[in-house]
Amino acid sequence: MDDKVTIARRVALELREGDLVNLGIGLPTTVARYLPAGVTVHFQSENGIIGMAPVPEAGLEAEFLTDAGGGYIGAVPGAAAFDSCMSFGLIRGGHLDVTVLGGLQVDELGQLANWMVPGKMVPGMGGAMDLVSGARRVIVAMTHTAKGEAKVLKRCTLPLTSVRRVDLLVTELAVIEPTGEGLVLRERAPGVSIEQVIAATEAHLIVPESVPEMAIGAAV
Amino acid sequence: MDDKVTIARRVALELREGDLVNLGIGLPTTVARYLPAGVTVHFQSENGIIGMAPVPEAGLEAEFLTDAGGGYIGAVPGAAAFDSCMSFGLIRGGHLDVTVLGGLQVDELGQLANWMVPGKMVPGMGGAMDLVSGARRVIVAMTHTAKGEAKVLKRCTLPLTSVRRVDLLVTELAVIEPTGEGLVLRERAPGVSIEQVIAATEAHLIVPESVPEMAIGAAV
Amino acid sequence: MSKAVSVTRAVEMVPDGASLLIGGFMGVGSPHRVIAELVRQGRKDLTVIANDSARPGFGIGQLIDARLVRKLVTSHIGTNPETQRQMIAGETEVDLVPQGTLAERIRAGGFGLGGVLTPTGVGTVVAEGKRTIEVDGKVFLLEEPLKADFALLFCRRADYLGNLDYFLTARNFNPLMATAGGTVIAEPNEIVPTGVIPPDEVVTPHVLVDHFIEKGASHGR
Amino acid sequence: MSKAVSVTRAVEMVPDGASLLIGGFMGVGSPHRVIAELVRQGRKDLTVIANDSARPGFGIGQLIDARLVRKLVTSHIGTNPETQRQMIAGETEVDLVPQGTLAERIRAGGFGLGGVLTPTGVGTVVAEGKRTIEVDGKVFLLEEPLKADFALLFCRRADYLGNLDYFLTARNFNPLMATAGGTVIAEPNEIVPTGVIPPDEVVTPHVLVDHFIEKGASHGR
Repeated sequence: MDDKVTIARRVALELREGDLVNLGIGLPTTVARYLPAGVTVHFQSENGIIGMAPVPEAGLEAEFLTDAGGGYIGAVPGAAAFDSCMSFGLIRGGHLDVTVLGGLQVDELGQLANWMVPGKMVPGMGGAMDLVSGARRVIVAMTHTAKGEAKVLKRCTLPLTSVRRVDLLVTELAVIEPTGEGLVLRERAPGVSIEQVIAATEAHLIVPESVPEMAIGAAV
Repeated sequence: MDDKVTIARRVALELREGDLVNLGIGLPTTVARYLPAGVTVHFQSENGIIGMAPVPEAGLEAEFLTDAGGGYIGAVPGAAAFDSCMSFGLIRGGHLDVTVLGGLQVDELGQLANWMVPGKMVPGMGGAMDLVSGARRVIVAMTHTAKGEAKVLKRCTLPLTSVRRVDLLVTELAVIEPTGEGLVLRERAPGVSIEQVIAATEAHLIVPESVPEMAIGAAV
Repeated sequence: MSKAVSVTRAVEMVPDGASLLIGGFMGVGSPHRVIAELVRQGRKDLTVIANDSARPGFGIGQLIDARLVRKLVTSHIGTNPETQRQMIAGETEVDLVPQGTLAERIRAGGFGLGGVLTPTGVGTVVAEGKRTIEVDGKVFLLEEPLKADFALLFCRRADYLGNLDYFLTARNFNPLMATAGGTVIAEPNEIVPTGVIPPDEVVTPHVLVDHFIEKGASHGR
Repeated sequence: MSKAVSVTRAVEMVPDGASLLIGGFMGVGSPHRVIAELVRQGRKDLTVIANDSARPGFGIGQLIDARLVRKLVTSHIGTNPETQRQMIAGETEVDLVPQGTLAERIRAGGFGLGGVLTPTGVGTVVAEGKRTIEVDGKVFLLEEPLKADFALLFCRRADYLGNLDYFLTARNFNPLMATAGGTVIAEPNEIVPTGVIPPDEVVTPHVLVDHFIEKGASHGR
């Protein structure tokens, strides 16, 4: 299974019936494809809609219905559109159940850095700081390493997105839960050993007696 | 002319084409009747509408279209309805051109007290504090005295509505402009002498060389 | 799982001592069926946050009449002499808040903001005991956020998902309170299928609404 | 006096060095005719407050391409490499603001509030040089209000009075900016007679709008 598919499929299992969910642009967006059958969640796009649906077929694009990346989207019956204050009021006010974001680094405090690399890449934080500070549950979906460099670190070296501890980190190797005691290794990807996860991780991992494989099955 | 009609007619001359105007319940509400011909202003009711119009004829009341006193109103074409944050955002944000409010006391600093008499009458400030603090122009419309007691005082003895200096005071005797130097007597009511105004006023009045009669004509 | 509940069941969720945000302005836009049921079930020791207490026998005035309110946070009680009497007699605690400040405090509570910085009330009795903050040479009062256990709303339509819209001046505090109630219960004038309210006309997105009152014997006018 | 003006006349009102709030999110909901005319007339040294700078050749990106922007206050420039290049080269000052904070700061400016107390950014580089305020045991960042000389909006409809409504995700920052511009100019997709937009569907009341762009040769798509 492709690494990104592994991550997206595992994250999808975290979504619960009725949740309001915000998926970041890129990998997190693909989580929507792997929702378990029978689970209905409501997708928010922070540019101002609840009820976003997949890109419609060619020719049916609505000129003024787009996601936060500017791409065309659809809308479910019962969708609601609103301004940016309402959109972030929902996020900051604790009304957003889950946000799934990409990450550059996560550390032993569970803090996330995902919005800039000083001197190299300064895209701006967009809605990320509000999402990480405000969502009820923050799930980071990222590759475990980048070009061989660890991304799960003792302390983030890049500027933080928020001082808030994220709730879950899902990579192609593992599911890690940041806690008050540190990073707890909860699951391994299919076929991956605990030792392999530890070897790819700079941060100290707390390893419980049982670290099951992710229950994501074999294929889509 | 009835005292209250004198006041309302004089206040009406202060309204300019295109103004957004909030009229308090009671005497201020009657100002709308005396708008000069050809002048169109937009009336806000702080419970959430711009474009309020006079009470419709019996039988045409709309159940959910009321003024801040809970009485039925009408609406002009192009009226806009909104929530209480927008309503007071317009007021606080400097978008309201004129508010006309009743008063219990006005003093030499131009400060208004109009929302409570400790131990006797505590109706609450409603929107008055926001209106006086936020409107571009605050006009107080009140009788000059109450049961023989002066209401235009050296200093208010009742709790202030705002520390902001109001822009104009219109009574059945006079038009008084609070300034940085004090209260300036700008106009007398028809047939009222400067001495009569001074006699009914506790505060010191600055009297310019010319104090013309109010230009409100003889009758409606 | 449907959000529709009977008015009886809705009020059964509210315990004695609960704090309630109640929509409406002089009773216009208040959830009158819910209020009547609160009285019928005799829910007591309530903290009520609302623009006003309407008048005796009407709207929130019914809760005052029945002496169910321990504390009232409001902008205006001038139209309800019974509220004033209970306040002066020390039977009901009344906290008077400027109307625009009340609206923003509720929105701040619902939107996760730490408070409101307003010029309203600076230098008056409203400022007593509160912090002032100077920004760019101007002085503002720091007014704290307001939330409550429940928000009880009236709306024009609810769709099956719980999207709401409102009628003219019956909108007032309702959409703000929808953001700040732990449990949000709407009393719709009309219930419509999902999709009937266009996305641009939804004022309160369904995710904010926990329950809406179904039609019943007492519905309609 | 009609609020309708040609796009040429509207842009002639904007002086060099003006500060502009410009609506839109990745160009969706931006006033494209007004932006193109700003470029045509070569208005320069602008301060632009906007969610993003879209991409080169599109929306606010056109102002960046033409080097008309001295300072950009925005939440995201990741989609516009030219903005990033100008920032790193020191040609354009860029002030990065979290998106939700940017929205609230504009609303605070428009609604006469002294600032925004937000948890977003506390403990990060965003907090540098800013005051923090503790309320009820929680720490919030004090973010100051934003206003500008002009607000340049896109909307769905304008009626003859200037009441506005919006399209789906083209709404975004537009109604907030309508409150905070010294002069507010809307570029409507459609102009309709007064009364066509029902009172409950008006999002921006006409009193906030100074001008709207009339239909012209360049209108339509």
